[in-house]
Amino acid sequence: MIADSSPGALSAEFTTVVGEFTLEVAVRVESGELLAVLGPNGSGKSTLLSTIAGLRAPNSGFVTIGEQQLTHRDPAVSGRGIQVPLERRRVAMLGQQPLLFPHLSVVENVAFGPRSQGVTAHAARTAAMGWLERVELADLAGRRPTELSGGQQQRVAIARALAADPVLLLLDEPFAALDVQNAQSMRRLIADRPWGTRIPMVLVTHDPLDAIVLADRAAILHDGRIVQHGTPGEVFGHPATRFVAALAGVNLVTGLGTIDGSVMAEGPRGDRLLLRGNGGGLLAGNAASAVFGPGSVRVAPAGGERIAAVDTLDPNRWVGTIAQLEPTPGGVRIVTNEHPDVAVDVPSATAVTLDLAAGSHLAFEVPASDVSVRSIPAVLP
Amino acid sequence: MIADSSPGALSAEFTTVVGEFTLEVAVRVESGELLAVLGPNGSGKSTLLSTIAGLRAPNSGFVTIGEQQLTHRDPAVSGRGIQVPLERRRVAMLGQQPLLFPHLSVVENVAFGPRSQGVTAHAARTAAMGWLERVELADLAGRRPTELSGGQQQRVAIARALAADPVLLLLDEPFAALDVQNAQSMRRLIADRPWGTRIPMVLVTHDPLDAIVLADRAAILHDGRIVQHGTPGEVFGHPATRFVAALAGVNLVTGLGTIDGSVMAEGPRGDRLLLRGNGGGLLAGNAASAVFGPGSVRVAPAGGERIAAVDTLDPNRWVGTIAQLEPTPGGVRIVTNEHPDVAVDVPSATAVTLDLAAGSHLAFEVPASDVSVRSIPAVLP
Amino acid sequence: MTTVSPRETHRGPASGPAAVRFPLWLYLPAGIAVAVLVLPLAALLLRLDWAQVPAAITSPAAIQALTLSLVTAALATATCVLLGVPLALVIARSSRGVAAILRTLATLPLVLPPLVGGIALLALLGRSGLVGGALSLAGIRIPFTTTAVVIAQTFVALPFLVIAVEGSLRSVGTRYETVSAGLGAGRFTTFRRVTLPLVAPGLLAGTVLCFARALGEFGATALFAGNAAGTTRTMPLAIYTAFNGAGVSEDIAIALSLMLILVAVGVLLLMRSWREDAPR
Amino acid sequence: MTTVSPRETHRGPASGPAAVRFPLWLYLPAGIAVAVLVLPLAALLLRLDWAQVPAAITSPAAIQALTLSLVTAALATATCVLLGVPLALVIARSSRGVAAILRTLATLPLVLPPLVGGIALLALLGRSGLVGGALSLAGIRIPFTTTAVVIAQTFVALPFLVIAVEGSLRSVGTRYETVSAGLGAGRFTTFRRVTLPLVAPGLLAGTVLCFARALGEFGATALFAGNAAGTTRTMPLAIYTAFNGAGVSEDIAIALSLMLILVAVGVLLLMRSWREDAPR
Amino acid sequence: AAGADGTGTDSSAAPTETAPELTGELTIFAAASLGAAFDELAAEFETLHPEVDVLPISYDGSSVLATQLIEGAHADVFASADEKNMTKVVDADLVTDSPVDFATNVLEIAVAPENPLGIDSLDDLADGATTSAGQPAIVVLCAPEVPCGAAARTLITNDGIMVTPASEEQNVSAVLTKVRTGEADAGLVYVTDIEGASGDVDGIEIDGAEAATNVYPIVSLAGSSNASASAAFVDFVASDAGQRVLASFGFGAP
Ligand SMILES: Nc1ncnc2c1ncn2[C@@H]1O[C@H](COP(=O)(O)OP(=O)(O)OP(=O)(O)O)[C@@H](O)[C@H]1O
Ligand SMILES: Nc1ncnc2c1ncn2[C@@H]1O[C@H](COP(=O)(O)OP(=O)(O)OP(=O)(O)O)[C@@H](O)[C@H]1O
Ligand SMILES: [Mg+2]
Ligand SMILES: [Mg+2]
Repeated sequence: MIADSSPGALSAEFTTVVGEFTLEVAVRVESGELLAVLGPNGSGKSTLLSTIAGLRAPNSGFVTIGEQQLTHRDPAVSGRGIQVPLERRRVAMLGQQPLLFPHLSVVENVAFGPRSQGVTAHAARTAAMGWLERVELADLAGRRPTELSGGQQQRVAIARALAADPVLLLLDEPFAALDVQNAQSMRRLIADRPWGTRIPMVLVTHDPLDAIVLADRAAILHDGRIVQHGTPGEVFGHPATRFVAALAGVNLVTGLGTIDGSVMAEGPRGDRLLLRGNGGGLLAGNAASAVFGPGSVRVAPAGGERIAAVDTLDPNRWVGTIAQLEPTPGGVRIVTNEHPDVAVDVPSATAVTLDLAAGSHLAFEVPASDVSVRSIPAVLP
Repeated sequence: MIADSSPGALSAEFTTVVGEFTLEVAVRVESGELLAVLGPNGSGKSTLLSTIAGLRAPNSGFVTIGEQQLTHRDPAVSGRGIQVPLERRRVAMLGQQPLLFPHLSVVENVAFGPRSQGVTAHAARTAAMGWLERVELADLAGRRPTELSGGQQQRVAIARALAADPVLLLLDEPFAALDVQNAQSMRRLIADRPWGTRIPMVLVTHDPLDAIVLADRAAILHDGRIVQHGTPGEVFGHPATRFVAALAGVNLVTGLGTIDGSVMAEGPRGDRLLLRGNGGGLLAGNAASAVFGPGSVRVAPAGGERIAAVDTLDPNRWVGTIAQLEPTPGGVRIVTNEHPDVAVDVPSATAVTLDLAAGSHLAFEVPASDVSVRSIPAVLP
Repeated sequence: MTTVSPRETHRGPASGPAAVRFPLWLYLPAGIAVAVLVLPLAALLLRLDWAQVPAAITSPAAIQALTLSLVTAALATATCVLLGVPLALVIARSSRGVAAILRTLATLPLVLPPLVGGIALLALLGRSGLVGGALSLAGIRIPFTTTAVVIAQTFVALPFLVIAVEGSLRSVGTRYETVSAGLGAGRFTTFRRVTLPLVAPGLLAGTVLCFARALGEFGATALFAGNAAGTTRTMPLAIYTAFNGAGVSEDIAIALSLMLILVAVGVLLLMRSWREDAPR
Repeated sequence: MTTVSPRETHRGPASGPAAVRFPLWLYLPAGIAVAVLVLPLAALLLRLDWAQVPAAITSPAAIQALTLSLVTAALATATCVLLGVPLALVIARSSRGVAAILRTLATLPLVLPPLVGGIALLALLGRSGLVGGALSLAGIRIPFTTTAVVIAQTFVALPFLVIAVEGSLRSVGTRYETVSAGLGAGRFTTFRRVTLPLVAPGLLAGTVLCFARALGEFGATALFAGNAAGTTRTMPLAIYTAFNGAGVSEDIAIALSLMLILVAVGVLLLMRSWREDAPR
Repeated sequence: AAGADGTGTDSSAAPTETAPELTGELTIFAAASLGAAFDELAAEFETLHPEVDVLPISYDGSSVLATQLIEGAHADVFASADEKNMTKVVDADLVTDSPVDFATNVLEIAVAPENPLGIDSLDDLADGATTSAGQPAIVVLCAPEVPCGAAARTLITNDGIMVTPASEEQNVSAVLTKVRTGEADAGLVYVTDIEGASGDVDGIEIDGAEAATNVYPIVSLAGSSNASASAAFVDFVASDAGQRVLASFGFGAP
């Protein structure tokens, strides 16, 4: 038995086949590091976590924590390899549903892990109360899980997971079923990391902002493979593909570099868009991209001054007619006929003031400071 | 039996007591009109809909559609009044869970209402296919509900509700359990109103943007009473109370009117804020309020030029240090030490560019066009 | 903190979802339970003089009794479904107190020694019985007819159906029924097109138990329906007769039992889809 | 489109949640079901010569039989729980095919006429039986002992426990067990602290049915355990003896049945919290 | 059919011995211990009266049959294994004539084939006695409430011994089963049961067994729809021919 206070990094490299789906990944997460995994539905995020957690055995590959092999399977060898059973793995996994034991009180739930590992009832309870204080729920210790809100339940679930002293923390969309307020408080908890920085963590999320705010690194999973990987800033500041751009909720405009270091793009109807911003290394005439958030765009009524966009090649300004209006959780999203790939978000108050409707004619402006431009390498997915 | 093509307006006025909670409301919704009902958890939104739907009998009051009494109860009269049974009400109610019949296919689910009302199997199926086309799910007609995503299920549920030819449509947070994409497509469906404009509709939601984009009128429920009521523009453009402002996700800054028609407010540390904008009727020295969205504020690094805010009474500009950073579904929310009541949202790309952290010193600016100012009536809740 | 040393690992499963495993020693009591259920039957078969079996089970009397058993058990099961589903619905939708009382009433025939059940049925429907008196004036005689067999089987099997269906109704709840009513479906349409299909698994389980119990019913039948070949001599009575009869060996009784068991297994396996829908 | 005319309205309920109503005419079959369950017992009570009751139920023999019944039924129920819960777990966690076979085996004693069950138990545990032969060489005799009564009751009551608990295990699923293992709980800890508490309602229901069946068991007991006062004469055997007795009237048998029923109702109502947790 | 039977009955009053006019069906309730014998009696009766169809006989415990008759079971003839249950039926006004005793039965000791323990008298079964094999015999008796049990007590009392049975069985078959399966070393059953066990058990005669002779009464029932045939059957059972059949199964004469 190895006993130390820092179990070590997660290192996993495996292939898992589920039905017709194949997941083939290699990840490494250091102690104290949080890796955010993003990807569309069905891309294999949950399969990734299940394999690491030991709920599912891979077809080949390994999972190790520090020096310790949790799973090892070599299809060339006829034996079945190593598959440490769940109860010996000490891998904490938290899904969308808190799954608190309904027959136990909150504090009994949290004390469950220590108790199961042989700690005395008193010590387990004391430890549990400590964890409940860290998640700010000590005053609800005596309640039944059904008497808590969904957000409180999820906080208790994380306290329970951590009280079991895991060597690895896996979080599978822990915010997805929570309302905005509760999701907020869970995010704050994960950002604070009351469990210290001893263990590697993996967070599956649909929301790139979770990655930006909470994670040290982000990996984008698509169809069972990691397609982009880096710090959240790298990944979302300069999405390599339209898919990541869409995921990041930013506009990725591709076009050609101009002499003055702008990116010149063209809409489907021939309306041009000239974008200037941070970054560089653009070569005139070469493929280049510009990235900016839909919320960075300022909107004003275009009034009567209808000007053909092609004529006024003012950088970072354009006009358009509203093709579609969609409510978004943070405002209304405008899509224009001229540039259907460029989404513009306006806050609700502005939307009311502007009296937006399909067909409205608007002027748009995005500050150069909010745009990031770069040249595009020759081959891209 | 009255048979016409427009059953008429919903008119309801009742008191319902549930345990220690009392709901006391009066609402009227015209044919084709959509009333959005907003309010915090436990404010009585679901109780309101249940009483109208007939799932719950009020203690007193009535519910009518056009000429038709659905519920009538006068506590002074010892009899039990009128309570039309559910199956005769023809009130379609859609909750967070689609509750599709698991043993029936999608098209059988949608055909259930017409079939139950005596339409032939063939005609019911044809009608059901028509509705499925309107919700763009005709190609999934033969599937079982479990084979659909949550969003698709909810669309089928609305098709099923509408296929039953209801006299009233009640929607209780139909988006709450959906992911962003599915919620979006449901919103578009409700906005399109493929069922025409014949019947009154009530939509319970937590999201003021639903009210702004989808509703003709909005009512704010608080503790069993309607505290504000009007067009969504009125209600959210000029929230009467801080509660509604918080709900609308806008900043409500209260202070005193100045001679030049601005609102002068003061933070807890004495930092002043001068806001100018649309609206008016301000009297110098009288209570006044300004409203603007957290997303309307532009953010820039304040750099070294640290200027005491009190000294630079530039309207609509201020500086502050970050007290707290919270991820929001649409970006990162900044709260400053100087004006903790004023939230500022920045999009993710900007957040990455600015390299935000607690303690960062920032300059803020909100365009006057995005601010609405008004004087405050003497008494307010 | 402890981590796992290699010696503690074990040979894992093939790739795929790892099953949650229960303590392995639970296989011991589980095995004993299977033994308790199966060994007596196995011992019976071992003791059997197989030479007698073909004649015993192909005798017209045996086939007559088996046919009667299957017909009456099927009728009793149908009756139980027709009566028991509504009762289960009433119990499931009643207030706690009423439900507890009705549920206890529904459990009573289980406690009753079958003989007493027979006496009770005679007390009700016999010639001098509560209702039977009036019936016999009207020229209707129930005891000692095939009808009586069905009634006796219904009496002892009904609790199984009620309890299984009630549990299923409770776990389904009333949400879908509310939706159905909201779509304009009348009460019967809701019952037929929503409630019944949703409780189908519980109903099937209850039907299986009910049929098994009706098929095995002996005590109440013997007293209330009598033991007349072709009319009331069901398989269990034929077995009893064979066993009690002077001059015949126990083997015929056992051979007949074997026949009954095989038919029952066949029927139960036919209804095998039972519960397959439920999660594992 | 149609709206509702006033004449179609009805007097509504008092304020409060409107119950989903089922077709009212279902009260008719439900009422018949209650009648089927209750009327025979009522007829029995009406027929009873109440003058004989006090003497019958206070006789030392009756009290001895009742005590023996309660003790053996409780022991059999405990045995069923100890053996049946693990078997239910194995069935619930087995693959479809294995589960179907085990479930069918568990249902068999229901089909078996109790008399045949008794013969089967003798074939297994009797002095010349499969296992009994070896036991008797070791000086252990099972028939004619209270142990035999408990074994006979266990044999007939075990299916009830297994079927109820298995259903409950399936509906709970394995999610909580996975969570427990993830928290480091060993298999037995998971079983004891998670699985068992979660299936408590089903376990209670199964225990109630099991106890009721054990209490009413007659046929297998009579044959396998015999009928010796104080050792193997349980209440159902006492009732049967009274009924068959020369010189005594049927009334004593009925009075004893009444006593058994009252005790059973008492026990069932004591376990009344049964299923109260489930949604209405 | 009933009318036809009625006319048949009327016209058959005068002729005696052969009574070829007997027709119709005959339903018989008989005690379980009469099983094999009554099947043969019925067959012979049908040969004598080809127009009469004896339906399959219902055999059960006498008390069960008596209860069923009182509750309205239809039968033409009732043959009881004891007088007690016959009295119940008579008291219920279900008979026309008085019952006729048609057979007797006495107890024997049933032991395993070849009598391995060498039991040869009741004394070997007494408390404290050891058999020639050196161990006490396990004894089962019928419960004292049922006829075979009452008879067994009488013989034991007469013998002046005490016997503590391992079990007081509900009926003879149960006693027989216990001996046959080897559960019990000895049991007191009727001699006819031993005859019927076809070698599975041996019988040991008991001295003074006649002191507890069991008498079988038979009666023609009042509700009979075929009174002449049922009377004829009762007569046939009591006749010499009937008695020969009964004797062949071990029954004694009344
Ligand atoms: N039991 C199964 N049988 C067959 N295919 C399966 C099974 N479970 C999952 N899959 C497939 O495996 C793929 C990966 O599923 P997984 O649940 O890992 O995706 P995910 O990224 O977690 O998706 P989500 O965002 O919806 O949670 C999907 O294509 C899915 O269809
Ligand atoms: N069965 C009940 N017994 C007692 N009080 C109840 C019951 N159901 C609801 N309440 C109370 O009634 C009030 C209104 O509940 P309601 O469900 O209408 O609120 P809501 O506005 O729909 O809330 P939410 O946003 O959470 O859906 C709450 O204070 C709640 O506590
Ligand atoms: Mg997933
Ligand atoms: Mg609600």
